[in-house]
Formats: sequence, C-alpha cells, structure tokens
Amino acid sequence: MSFSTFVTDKPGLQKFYEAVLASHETYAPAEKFGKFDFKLVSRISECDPESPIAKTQSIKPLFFPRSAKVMKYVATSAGTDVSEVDEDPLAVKRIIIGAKHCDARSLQVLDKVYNWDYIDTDYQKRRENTVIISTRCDKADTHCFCTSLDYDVENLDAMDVLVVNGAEGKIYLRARTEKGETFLKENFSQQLAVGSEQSEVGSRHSAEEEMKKQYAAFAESFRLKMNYKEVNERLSKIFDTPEFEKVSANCVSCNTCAFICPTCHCFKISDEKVKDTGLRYKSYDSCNNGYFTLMAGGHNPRPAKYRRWRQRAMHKFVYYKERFGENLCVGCGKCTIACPVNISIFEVVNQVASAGIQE
Amino acid sequence: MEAEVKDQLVSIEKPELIAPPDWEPVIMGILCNWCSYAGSDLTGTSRIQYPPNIRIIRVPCSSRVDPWFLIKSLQTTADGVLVSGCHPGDCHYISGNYYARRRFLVTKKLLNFVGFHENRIQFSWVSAAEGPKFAKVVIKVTDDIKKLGPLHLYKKENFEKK
Amino acid sequence: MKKLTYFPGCSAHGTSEEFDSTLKLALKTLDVELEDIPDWNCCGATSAHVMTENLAYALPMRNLVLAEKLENTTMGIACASCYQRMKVTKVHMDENPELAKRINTTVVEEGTYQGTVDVKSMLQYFYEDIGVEPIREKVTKSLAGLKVACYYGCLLTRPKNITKFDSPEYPVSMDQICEALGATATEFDYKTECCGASFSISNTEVVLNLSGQILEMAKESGAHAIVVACPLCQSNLDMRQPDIEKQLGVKYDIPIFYITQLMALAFGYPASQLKFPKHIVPVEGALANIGKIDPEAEKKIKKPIKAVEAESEVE
Amino acid sequence: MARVGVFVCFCGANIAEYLDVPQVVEEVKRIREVKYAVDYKYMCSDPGQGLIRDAIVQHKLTSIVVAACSPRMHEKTFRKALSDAGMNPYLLEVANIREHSSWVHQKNKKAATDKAMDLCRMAVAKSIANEQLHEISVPVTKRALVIGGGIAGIQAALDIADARIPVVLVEKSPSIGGKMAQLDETFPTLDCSQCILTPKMVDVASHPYIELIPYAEVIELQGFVGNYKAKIKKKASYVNFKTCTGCGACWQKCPVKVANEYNLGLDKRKAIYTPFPQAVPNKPVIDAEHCTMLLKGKCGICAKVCQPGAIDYQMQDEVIEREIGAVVVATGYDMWDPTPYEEYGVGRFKDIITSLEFERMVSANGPTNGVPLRPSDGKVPKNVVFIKCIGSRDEAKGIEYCSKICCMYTTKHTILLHHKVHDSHAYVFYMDIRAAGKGYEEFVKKAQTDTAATYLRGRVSKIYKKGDKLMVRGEDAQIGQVVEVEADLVVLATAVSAPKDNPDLARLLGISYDKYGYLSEAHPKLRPVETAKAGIFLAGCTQAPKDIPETVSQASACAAKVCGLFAGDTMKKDPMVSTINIEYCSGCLNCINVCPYTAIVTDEVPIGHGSKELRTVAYINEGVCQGCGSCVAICRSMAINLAGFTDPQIINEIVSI
Amino acid sequence: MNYTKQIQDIAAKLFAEGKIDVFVGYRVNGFDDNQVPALITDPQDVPKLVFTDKSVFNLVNYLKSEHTRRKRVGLVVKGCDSRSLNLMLTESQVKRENLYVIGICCEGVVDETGQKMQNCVECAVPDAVVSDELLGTPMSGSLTLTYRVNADIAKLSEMPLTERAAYFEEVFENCIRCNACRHSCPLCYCAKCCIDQETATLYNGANTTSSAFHALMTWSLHLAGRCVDCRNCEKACPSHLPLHLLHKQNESVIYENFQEHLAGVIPEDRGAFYKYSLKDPDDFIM
Repeated sequence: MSFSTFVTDKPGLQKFYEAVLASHETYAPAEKFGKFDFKLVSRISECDPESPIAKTQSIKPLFFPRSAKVMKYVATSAGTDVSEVDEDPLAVKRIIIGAKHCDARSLQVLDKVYNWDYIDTDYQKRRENTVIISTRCDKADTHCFCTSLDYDVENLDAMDVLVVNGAEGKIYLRARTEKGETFLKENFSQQLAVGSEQSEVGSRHSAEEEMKKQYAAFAESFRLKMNYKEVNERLSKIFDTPEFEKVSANCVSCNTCAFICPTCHCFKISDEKVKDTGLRYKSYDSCNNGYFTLMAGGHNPRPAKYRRWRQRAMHKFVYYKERFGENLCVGCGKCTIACPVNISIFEVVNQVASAGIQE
Repeated sequence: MEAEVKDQLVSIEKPELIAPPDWEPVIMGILCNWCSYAGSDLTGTSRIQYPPNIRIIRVPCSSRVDPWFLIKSLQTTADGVLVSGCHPGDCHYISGNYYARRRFLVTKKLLNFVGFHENRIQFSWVSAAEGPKFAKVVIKVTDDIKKLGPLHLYKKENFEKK
Repeated sequence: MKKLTYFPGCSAHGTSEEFDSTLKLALKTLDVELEDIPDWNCCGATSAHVMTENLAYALPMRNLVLAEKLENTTMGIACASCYQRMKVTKVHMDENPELAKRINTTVVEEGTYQGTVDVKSMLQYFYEDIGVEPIREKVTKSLAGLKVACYYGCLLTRPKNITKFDSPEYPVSMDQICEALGATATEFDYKTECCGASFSISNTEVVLNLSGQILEMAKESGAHAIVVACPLCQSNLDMRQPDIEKQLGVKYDIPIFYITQLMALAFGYPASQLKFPKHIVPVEGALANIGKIDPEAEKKIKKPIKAVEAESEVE
Repeated sequence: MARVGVFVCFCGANIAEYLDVPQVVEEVKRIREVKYAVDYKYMCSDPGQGLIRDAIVQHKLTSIVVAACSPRMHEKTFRKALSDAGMNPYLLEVANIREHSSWVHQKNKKAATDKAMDLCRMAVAKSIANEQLHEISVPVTKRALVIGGGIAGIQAALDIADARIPVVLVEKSPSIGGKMAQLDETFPTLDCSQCILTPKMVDVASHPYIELIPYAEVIELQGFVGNYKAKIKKKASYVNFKTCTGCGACWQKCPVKVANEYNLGLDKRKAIYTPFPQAVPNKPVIDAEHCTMLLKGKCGICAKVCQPGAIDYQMQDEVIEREIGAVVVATGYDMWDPTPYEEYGVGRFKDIITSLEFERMVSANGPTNGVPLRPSDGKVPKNVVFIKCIGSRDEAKGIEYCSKICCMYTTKHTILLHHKVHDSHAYVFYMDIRAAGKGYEEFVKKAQTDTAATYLRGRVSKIYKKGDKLMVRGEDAQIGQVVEVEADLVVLATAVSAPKDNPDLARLLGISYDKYGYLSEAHPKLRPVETAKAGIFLAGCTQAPKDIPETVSQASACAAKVCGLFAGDTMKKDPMVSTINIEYCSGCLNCINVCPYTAIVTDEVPIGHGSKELRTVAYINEGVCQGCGSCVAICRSMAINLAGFTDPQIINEIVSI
Repeated sequence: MNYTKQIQDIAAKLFAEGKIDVFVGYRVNGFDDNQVPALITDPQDVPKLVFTDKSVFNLVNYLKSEHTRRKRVGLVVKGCDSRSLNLMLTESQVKRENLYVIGICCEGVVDETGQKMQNCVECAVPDAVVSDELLGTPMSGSLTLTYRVNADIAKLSEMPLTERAAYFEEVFENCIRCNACRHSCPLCYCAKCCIDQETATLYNGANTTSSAFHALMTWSLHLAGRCVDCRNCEKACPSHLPLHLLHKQNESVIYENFQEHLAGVIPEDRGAFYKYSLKDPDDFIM
C-alpha cells in the first residue's frame, strides 16, 4: 500500500513537533555534558531533533535500557515470593523524534534476535508502543558508512515517519508504516502544511524527485565506502589471521563500543538484595570485557584482546549474518567516536579482510 | 520556611522529598574492637541511655574500615554513618587509626562534595573508658541526622524505608 | 664598604648619645656605613606590648617594612629594647603568615611585609657579621691591663628561641670582643642578672638592690669597669651608682662603658671623642689600668671560657 | 544453603525486661536462612549451652548466632560450646543485644526490640559468610636472646636459663653488670650493690644454658615470633678470651691512660682494661681508639708481657648468627646530660657533679676511695647541696616525666654523705618527695631525722661562685623567700633518660618507641612487658624509668612470657589474620608499607597456571599478623581479606537491615 | 611543540641497536589531524610516529597491556604521563630497566577544538620527571609542593548542597558503566578490579545510577593521592562526564590537609593513603 507524504517548512515542522511534544510522551535528543541523549522531553527548547549524529547517542536505551529490572523477590523462611516489577516506563505509548536512520535500522536488526528462540515481551511491548520519527541526514559524518551496508538507506522502512529536508526550505514528511500513517493523519494538522502539496495528492512526483535528489547528495558525502559482501565473505574465511592482533593493539579493553553500539545486545543478569528483598537486573555487558567469557571453573576462552576483537568483528559481520541474514552493524560510526583511542570498526574489518586478500 | 521544615521533615539533599511522619533515621556505627566497641559496652554497663537509631558493626581496628562500608551503608540502610576508633596514639595496632584518619577525611570531603551533607558521615575517637562520651557522640550524631531528614541520594531501589 | 640598615631608637639621641656616636666611630674603622631607616618610628617598647598586641606588632612592623625598602638584608639596632621588639615581631610574623597579613593591614600604606630583612643587635652584628678576628686586627691601642666585667642584661640573648644568639645564661660574645681589644674579661657570674630597669621609676629601691648586687659581683670578680651594650643597663648602673653606694654603704667606683667606647678607644680614637664626661662615675681611674700588666693576676683570671681537657695522655 | 541457629538470651531480666525477647525470636525466624531460633533465660549457663549443642546436632546447623551480651564477654564461652558439639568455633556470631540495646534503651521497649531484631539480622547475615577457621600453629626455636647485661638482662637470662631454655646474652660493653655495678649502696635497705649483684654476674658466666657474648651488638633481626634470626657483631677485643687468664699484667704495664668510663672520668684507666675489678668476664679488651699500637703501630707492651700470648692486634670484628625464638630487650638507661642548666654554671664550675659521679665517689672502690672530694681542690666538702629534678619534670630544659628514682637515691646520698663526712651538712632542694614503694617513705623519714639534712622545697635559680664557694640561690617556697646556700659541692640529681641508641635498636627490631626514646610496650596496663611485635619483650629502664626491684620483677615477667611462649613445640595463635588471594594481588606492595608488624613480605608466583615466568606478589606471614586489617582496607585490588572480618561478612551486615 | 623528528630518530636508533621490542608513541589517526596511540613493533613503521600538541593520550596506560608486558619498551611521556609512570614504578608494576623513556618538556596539549586542555593550563609539572632522554627545555623549576587550585572545584564547593547534589546526581545518572575511564587510566592495573569482584557485583552489579555512584566513588578514592590529572579518563568517557572533579577534589583535600606533594612527582612516594603524619588534622573527629 502507499502512504501519505506531507510537505511543510521549518516553522511548520517545529510546530508539528511542538504539538507532538505537548500531546504525547515524547523522547528526543537532549543535550547533557556536550552530547545528546534521547530523553523524555516536554518542550522543543529542551531538545534538538536535528542534533549532529556524531554527538548523539543511539536510541537503543529506549528499547534495551542499560539496566532494567526484570523481577523482584522477597525471600523469607516462609518461601520466596517472586513478583513482577513495577510498570515498565518504556512500554507506554510514546513517540521518538529526531532519530537517525541508523537508529531506526538498528531496531530492525535487533528485532531478529529478540524474536528468535525466546520472544522478549518487554522489548516487544516497547517496540509496539513506539512511533519513530526519523530525519534523514543531509551529510555523512567522518565515521559514517551506512550506505555501504546491507540495507537500503534511501528506502528504509524501519521508521514510522520519515522526515526529509528538501530544496528551498521544504520539508517532506512521509509515513513508512501503518502506525506512521495513522499517527501522521491524526497529528499533522493541515494548517502546518505549506503550498498546495499538503497531501499525497498533487505533485507527488516532484516530492519524490526532491527526496531522491537529497539522498543523492547525502550518499555523495560519504568518506567511508566498502563492499560489505566482500567483507562478509573474506572474514568468514580468515578466522586465524594474525591481523586481529595488529588491529586490536590499541584497544584498552573497555566496554564503550558495545555499550554505545545501537546493535550490540549482550547483557548480564545481576541481583541486588537488601534485607529480604531482591531485585534482578538485566544490564549491558560487552564481549570486549576480559571477564565476559570467564567461566566458573576459571577457564577463559578469550583471555587475549585479539580474540575478543575477533569475536566482535566476526559476530557483527559473519555470525549474525549467518544466523539472521543481517549484518550486526548499521554503519553509524558511534563506536569509533566513543572509543578512547578511536579504533574504527570500519577500518578493522576492512584491514583484516584486505589482509585476507594478500594471503 | 523554618516552620515548614519543622512540620514536614525533608531530605536536606533532595528537599522535594518529604519523610513519613514517624520517620526515624538509621545510623550505621562502625566501631573498633579495642577502644570504641569496648567504650560502647561500657555505656551499656553504665546504663547510660542514648537514642536507639544506631546499629553497631564491630571491626578490629578503624583502619579496617574501607570507605566502601560507608558508601554501601549510605546506598542501602543508613541515613548516616558513624565510625569510631581509638584516640590518636592509643591504637591497639600501633598506627591503624592514623591511616584511617586520612582516609576518613578524604572520604568525608568527597561524599560532601558529591552532595551528602557533611553531618551524615561522622567520626569519633572513643576510648574504652569513655562510656559517657560514646553516649554523647551517639546523641549528637542522631540529633544531627534527624535534622537532615531521610537520605534519598543513590539509594538502592529495593531499599524500603522503615 | 659594607652597608648596614640602622635603627637608632630614641635613646640614641638622648641618654645614650655616647653609644650612638662611638658606634659610628667604631664602624668607621671597621668600614661599615650606616643607613638610617627613613622615617623610622618608636619601637613601642615597654608600653605597647603590655597594652595591645596589634600596636606592639604594628609599630615594629612599620620599621621592618620601611627597612625592606633599603637594599641591605640586615638591620642593626643599638638599643636592646628596640632590638627585642623588632626581633620578636619579625620572628612571630615569619612563623605565622596569617598574623603577618592581619598586622600588615594596619601599616598598609608603607607596603607589604616580606620578611626579607634580618634583625640583629649591634653586639650580634659585631660578633657574627664582622667577627672577633677582624676587630682584633683593627686594634691600634691595646687595652691590656684593663679588667672588665661584661654585663649583657636581660634582652640581648633572651628569650633564646627568639634571639637565637649566644647563651641566654652565660653569654661570651662581648667577653671575646673585649679580649680582642686587649682587655681582660673577668669571670663574672652576673652577666644576665636583672638590673631592675623596669622599676627604675616606680620602685627605685628594688633597682638599687639589684643593680647593687651586679656592681658587687663585678667588683668581686676583680673588674675595673663594667662593659655593656644596652642604654638602659648603662644608665641604671652608672646613673644610679651614687644612690646604690649610699643605700648599701659601699664605695664601688666602677665606671660603665659601652662596648663601642672601648672599641673606639682601642681603635685609636682620642678619649676626647668618646664623650666620657657624660658618665656619672668617672672613668679615669679605670682607664689608668691600661698598660699596667700584673702577670700573676693575668694567670689567675685568664682561664679558657670553656675548658677542653685532653682526652688521654701517655706517660 | 546456610542453616543458621539463633539463640536469644534473656540474661535473667537484664535483656528480657527491656525488650520483647519472644518477638525477636519470631522476627528472626522469618529470615530465610534461619532454621532454628529459641530463647532461654541464661544462654551462658550450662543448660543454655546445652541448648546450642543439641540444636547444632538436631538441626544440622551451619552457623550459630547468640543474641546476648557483648561478644567481648562471652564469645569464648560460646565458641567452646560450638567446639564441644563438633562444630568449628568460628562459625559463631554474637549479637550484642544487652550492652547495645536493652541496657541503653531502657525507656523505649519497642525501639529496643526493633534494634535487637536488627542486630540479630546483622549477626545472622554475617554468620552466613563465616568460614571455618583453625588455630594457627607456628613452630618455635627454643632459644632466647637477651639484649643488655644490666640487672634486667641478667635476671631475665638467669630465669629463662633456669627453665632449661638456652639464652644468648649480648652486652655492648666488655662486662655485664650495667649501671647497678656502678652503685655503692642501694635504697631503701642500704645493701651493698656489688655484694648482691656480683654473685648473679658470676652465675651468668657459669650457667650451662647461657651463652654470654660481651663486647657485642645485635645488628640485624629477621623473621617472626618463634623464628627469629639474629646477627650479632662481636667487636674486636684484640684479646683472645680463650687463652687470657685475666692475670692483669697487661693493664698494669700499659702506658696509655684514658678517662675511666666506669668512674665517669673521675680517674683514669689504661688502654687495655677491664671496666672494673669484678668484671664478668674478667678479661681485658683493648680500647682501639686510644691504644698507640693500634693507632700508630708503636708500643706492643701488653703483647710482650702477656704470658699466654692472648694479645692479637690483628683481630677483626666478627659477625655471628643465632637462631632464636624470642627477644628480651634490656638496654637500660642513660643519665641525662645537665648541660642545658647554664644558670647553674654546669660545665664551668668543677664542683658541680652529677649524682652518679657522687655515687662513684662514695663507693669504696671508687676514684676517691669512698670519700667525696671537691673535684676543684680535692678538699672534703662540708656543705653539700643536692638539687633534685635536674631534667625531670622540666618541660623547658629537660623532659616532662618524673624519673622516679631520684628522690630515693638523693635520700640515700644524704645518708652516705653523713656516713662518710660526719661533720657535713646536706641541703636538698626538691619539688616533691615521691617515696612510693615498700619501705621508701620510712627511709626518707629516717634519713631526714638521722642526717638532719635541710630540705628546701623549691627550685634553684642560680649558682654563682664567690671565692671558692658556690653560692646556690633558690626559693624556699614554704617560707616564700629567696634563700642562698654557700656550698662546697653541688650534686645534681640528673634525670633518667632513654638510651640514645634506642631508636636505632627499635628500628632494627621492628618495634616502636615513644617520643623520649623509651621502647613502647604493647599495652600500658595489661601488656607492660610485651611489645607490639610478638616475641619481643621489654625489661627494665629501656621501657621507662624504674628502680631495681621493679626492674627485676619485669625481667622475671619477661622470663615467664618467654617460657610460656616456649611451652610447646609450636605456638598457638588466633586465626583471625589476613590472607592474600594471589590471583587478585596486583603486586603494588602498598600493604607492606602499612603493616605495623612487618608481617607482609614479597613472594614470587607464576604469572599463570603452569607458567614459568614469575611475578611479585605480597605474602602474609600468618604467624606474625595480628589481624588489624590495615592492609585489607588499603588493598585496592581487594586481594586481602581478614578472616573473621571479611568484606562479605561486613557488607552482609550492612545490607541486612 | 613538535618533536616528531627527534622521536622518529630515537625510535629508529633504538630499534637498530636492538634495545627495544616495541615502541609506544603517537600517530595521526587517518581521518583528521587528531592522533591515536601507536604501538610499533616493526622499525618500518617508525616514520608514522609523530609528536605535536595533539599527542594527548597518556601512553603509560599501554604498560599494562599484554602487548608491552615483559617486553623492552620505548615510550614517550609528557609531564603528567611521567608522574603516572613514576607511580607504576613505585608500585612495582613495571621494571625501569625494561623501559626506554623519552621525556617531553610539555607545553600543553589541545583538545579536538584546538583549545589548550584545562589540565595543561593548570599544569604544575610540565616536564617529564622520569626519562632517559629529555626533549625540549625544562620549565618546572622546583617540582615539590606546587599545587594549583582547580577553578571548577572552587565553584562547585561554593554551590549550595542541594544544587551540588543535583549536579552530581546527573553525572552519575549519565554514567553508562562502560568502565572506559578505568581502562584508560594508567594507574588502574589491578588483576581484577574490585568493582568487578563478587563482593561488589553482588550489591552493585547492575548499571544503575546507584551503582555508578558506588563505582565512581570507589574508583576516585582508589586514585586519591595518586591521580596525576592526565585526563585520560575524561577524554575516554563516552558520556563526557566531568570525572576530573572527583580527582581534583581529593587532590585539593589531600594537599590542603596533609601537605603532600603532587602524586608521582617524588620517586618512591606511594601517595597520601599509604602513610600518615601525627600532625594530620583531627578537628573533624569528635
């Protein structure tokens, strides 16, 4: 089916956002300590939907928070009472504005793992109740490489509403899902629209053209380009290459890349018990952590840094692909920016893959 | 303003949070075995009365007290902590309380810096003979912390206020 | 030519004028030029420090601050009382920068106190900065034959932790200078005994007794004269000597010299320049001993001040 | 899962009256790990302990909590009850609900009950993390080292040796005897000092269990209680003690005269000498600083006259090693140097002497053959002024403490003066007369009556010379006037001060010393002869000034401590000590820095499983560790834990309420 | 400040003489003019080495890495870096004989925006205190007891308690517990960090604000008297948290109350918590 497209301008979009903020529980990039995080906001002045990609954290925490309560128990001599935790604050009806395409895409990737052998109901609920409004970037950042990966950025349908900046200050809003369609219809009032192209009718053609043009310019701006298929293939063959040792030399073994990554989804379970009451939490964990694979008996299959890096690269570009058919990477480059020593996943996989060629 | 505070006990660090009317603070007291614990025993044998808010943990020496204990107490049960050891020069283990003294000062100042009222973290030297002093210390600490109201900063979520 | 910042103090222009003028003669020979502190003020002695702490510190501090503007690093003070006030202030200020800052606010116009100028009594200056040997070298007219008892009084070496100079109980610096001049310093146990100066006006009888004992002991030690380095000591022992003699019924006839008078004399200045007529007790009798050397007495009195015995001996 | 039994005591009415014991039991029963909880009237009684013993067996309990009085009171009792039931005694925790709750909250039963519940919860939580601990046993070397051969060292050595334990007695000077050998008669009985001391000195020399090493110093002590290794430097004596017969030909002929230390320089000795006629061992040594043969290579008379050929100018210092299990330090004291009293003319006036000099003068074998003489002119003094508290109780010039013995020895001196110079008169300037001791006050009273000495209460302000007399000016505070005494001789009762080498010795032994330099005891009241370092004990004035009877008592106490330590082949020790998890130890060695007992040393371990490469980690010697936990709290890696007070135990306590 | 040439020469010489197995320096990161650490084992890579005012990272951090452990290492250190090296040496973490240290008399480094870093503006010890070879002109003079008050600390200390509590709550809330701070810190070399040990994870294992508070408090107390203010942690923090505040606060307390030297300036000085003075303040204790 086809979805509506609306046209507006900067003030119009601003007013639209304000209306959304006023009427819905809305998450948007809000600045704190010089970086943007998706926070619950109520006024447009508190947030910046156009936040720069390099300084904006992903929307992963809104679906997979860095620490979530999974259960509560009271243990006494009478037995152990297990109870559900209080209502999940992330499972209410909500809107996300200012999400980037890579953010939206990451959910598509994560959906696979969360709907695999075990259906994560918490995740499901959060997903279902969220409308994602995603603005297409105008320019790629130094570390972006989304266009080089296995998804069609231009025709991405991972968001519910797509926002594209057109020429002459025009802004196009297009629904990409049914949820988005309903949402737009309900919330985008006619007064906000400019010109005659306020609905799907009229010069739909010209909107299509403009959006294509915008994408072409955007795609042009990428510094990093690669052939993901080649990388997938080569990596799968060179498990034992010493190149991993070289690329991982600088790594300080912190967890930053994984915590920041919109697709990394490893977690640990921990209990915190005070008096008789315990809370069980599910929190981020990272394969770059030396203790990630430490077993109870003391054995650690990945004690060395290069093995952990191999796991990270392989999981992203080989194993996940094999199992779910997707790369576990959306090319956002956030890990490179966050890394204390700026190790780039792009460089790592390309360097290792090209070393494969030389051999 | 003054009157309001009297009517409703609020947390000094988070004034928007109001304590239940029957709120009583919990104070974690960490005492060294040789002087302060013995001193607190003497308070008992002398039947000197003091407020019942303190919960006492025995350690061999004030130098055994890791700042962890204070942080963890404040994170969970305690509205304030009191650490007590031997007077300078009286340490059963020669120099333990001197090392402890440095750690205490830095810990206290750091916790105060990040938002805890300084009276929530208190220290005393109480000798084995100072039963009355121990009671005085507990009375003062309890009084101080009652004035500060319940502690809410960084509390564990499953911690239930009494 | 060396330069020395000089704080004359009030008595230098009054009762102890002869101290001041002979000091300048002696220093001329020793090649030292005095630079008066410009616009110096009262040290506050005896009155200020019993009244208010602030004033007692502020008065000397003003002088210290002014002295810091001169280039010299040492300030010499003739009067023991002035020396005492100045030194106490300096030591306390240096020990307690907070106090210094507070006191400084009173004399803020003169400048900031830095603590760069050291304070010394003239005796200390002679002994430490010039040295006994250079003094000995300048002697042209030896005082051999003259036996003197060196009287230091209470302020030049005490309190020990303030002055940090010589011994508070049995000082020897002046004795050594006198010996360098050729005179003989007698073994005198009353070197730092109280002369009663503070009661000079209020309870003269006490002063007569105390000062009388000093004279008595000096005579006992065989001295012809007493040497001092403090104006108040001089005036008490000299001016009151007739009263003392009357009270105790003894005739002492011991003139009281300033150390600088003897120095100037030994350095060859004529007696006419030394203002001896200002003395109450005539000096001529004592000075007549110069040149008369009694070998027996010499042997008996001149003992090493600190005996060092040979550790071992071989038969 | 842990199975905890909780036993709540009524303590008669002591606990039960002020808090609701059954309610505490009910609350405790709610705790998941608690499988059994009961109250009883007197838990410490035999039936009470029986309850515990039975419950341990019946309910298969894994740890026990007794809620009763302070653990400082009955912890041992209940541990024993656990032992009796076959349970490890360290699985016990005591909740102090009496001293910490019922007795201090007598007016608020509810609050007291609530608090007792919390204290029980804390104890239960801690007990869950308790581990089985076992008494530590350390093998001991049954040989004692005594440092110092004064009366303290002699007494300690003899007492230990009499228990058939080998003793190594090290004395710095050529002879044992110490200060007591310099004394004439002793207060309050006026026994002749030499007469009572010399038999003991001879006993030491001939005792089969005592190895006497004179003219030697301890230069190193390593190891820990029961297992020390001492290095002892024997100074070159240049005389072969084995061949020397002690005939004395050498020192009679020696041409070099040196001030005699034994007589405080009042007369001369030779460069080859025995310190005094009754010296033990009675063998001479050569004073290398003054012997012309050793200094300039000229002389050699002693070697010529020595018939057995015992003189050996080539002799070198020798370092020997002894393995020992315990150390008794008895280095005695120094007389305080009165030089700071410049107003008295100390150093200028020859006729001012110290009390020990007076002691030597009146001693029959002293430099003046027992008659006090003025050093200046050798005349017999008639008026003698004794000034007490020279250095003692004087913060400005001396030391703050009272030297304890001066009052008594000055009293003795007035008597001795009276005996030796019948027409003399003694004046005593004093601050107080402190005569606390058996027969002491009587002694003072008798002396005052017999000698008719003039006692003047007040300080001396000045001494000056008038003719050949010393004028002593002081205050008589009782009449409030300045007095002047014309003295022929002034005797200064100088203070007792710590040996100046004590700080060095303390560092060498790893023990502490106070601001005056006296070695510190482990506890001023209850452990007065032990140091903080296990196996090192203190006897005599090296710990604080004391008189001879006290010194001897302390020496014997040391001996008893040493014998106790050596009673078994191994030493038993509380297992509450720190242990290191070397896996977590990062080897920063900060713990070594803070350990007051030098219980931590370095160790090398393989870097990984089966690896040959080594890394340095800390190692705690459990024999030495006293369990203070300083190292635990400073260990950033949390690699150290203190048994009985582990992090899990304490944190369990914190989060349990 | 540009020592690229000198460092390349020295590195080449060290490799040629066989004195080192690995050289730890800086290289340009490959996408802008900022620099990243370079661990060089192949002499051919020496020309990649650079050193300018963009050489920010404290390379001493790599002495705890498996790439340098038990190897002979050539290392470039600035003033602050050298202080952390001094502490590593004192705490027996590295052996001096295995190191060849190129010390820099550092004129200060700049952040991404080209601004001189705050710690460099406040720097009291710009010259390397440990080195085999010192590049540049020394400028520190007397190093002992120089201490400069941090403006942020002064400002925050004056803030009302409530506001300060709110400020720090936001800090701890924004901490994602990635531990980048700790891993970037050269002085966090423990075999297993206490925060990862069971004793801690049992009660502070989740990534909650409370746990972040616990972790950062513990961390800053473990660095109290040791932190050399290199700001590796702050630069590594993906949440841009003002971590230096915690360290600077401890430093100011230690300096003002115990009159200790700056951390790592004096060889064999272990820091304030591992010694004591009888004169330490006692007035805060009842």
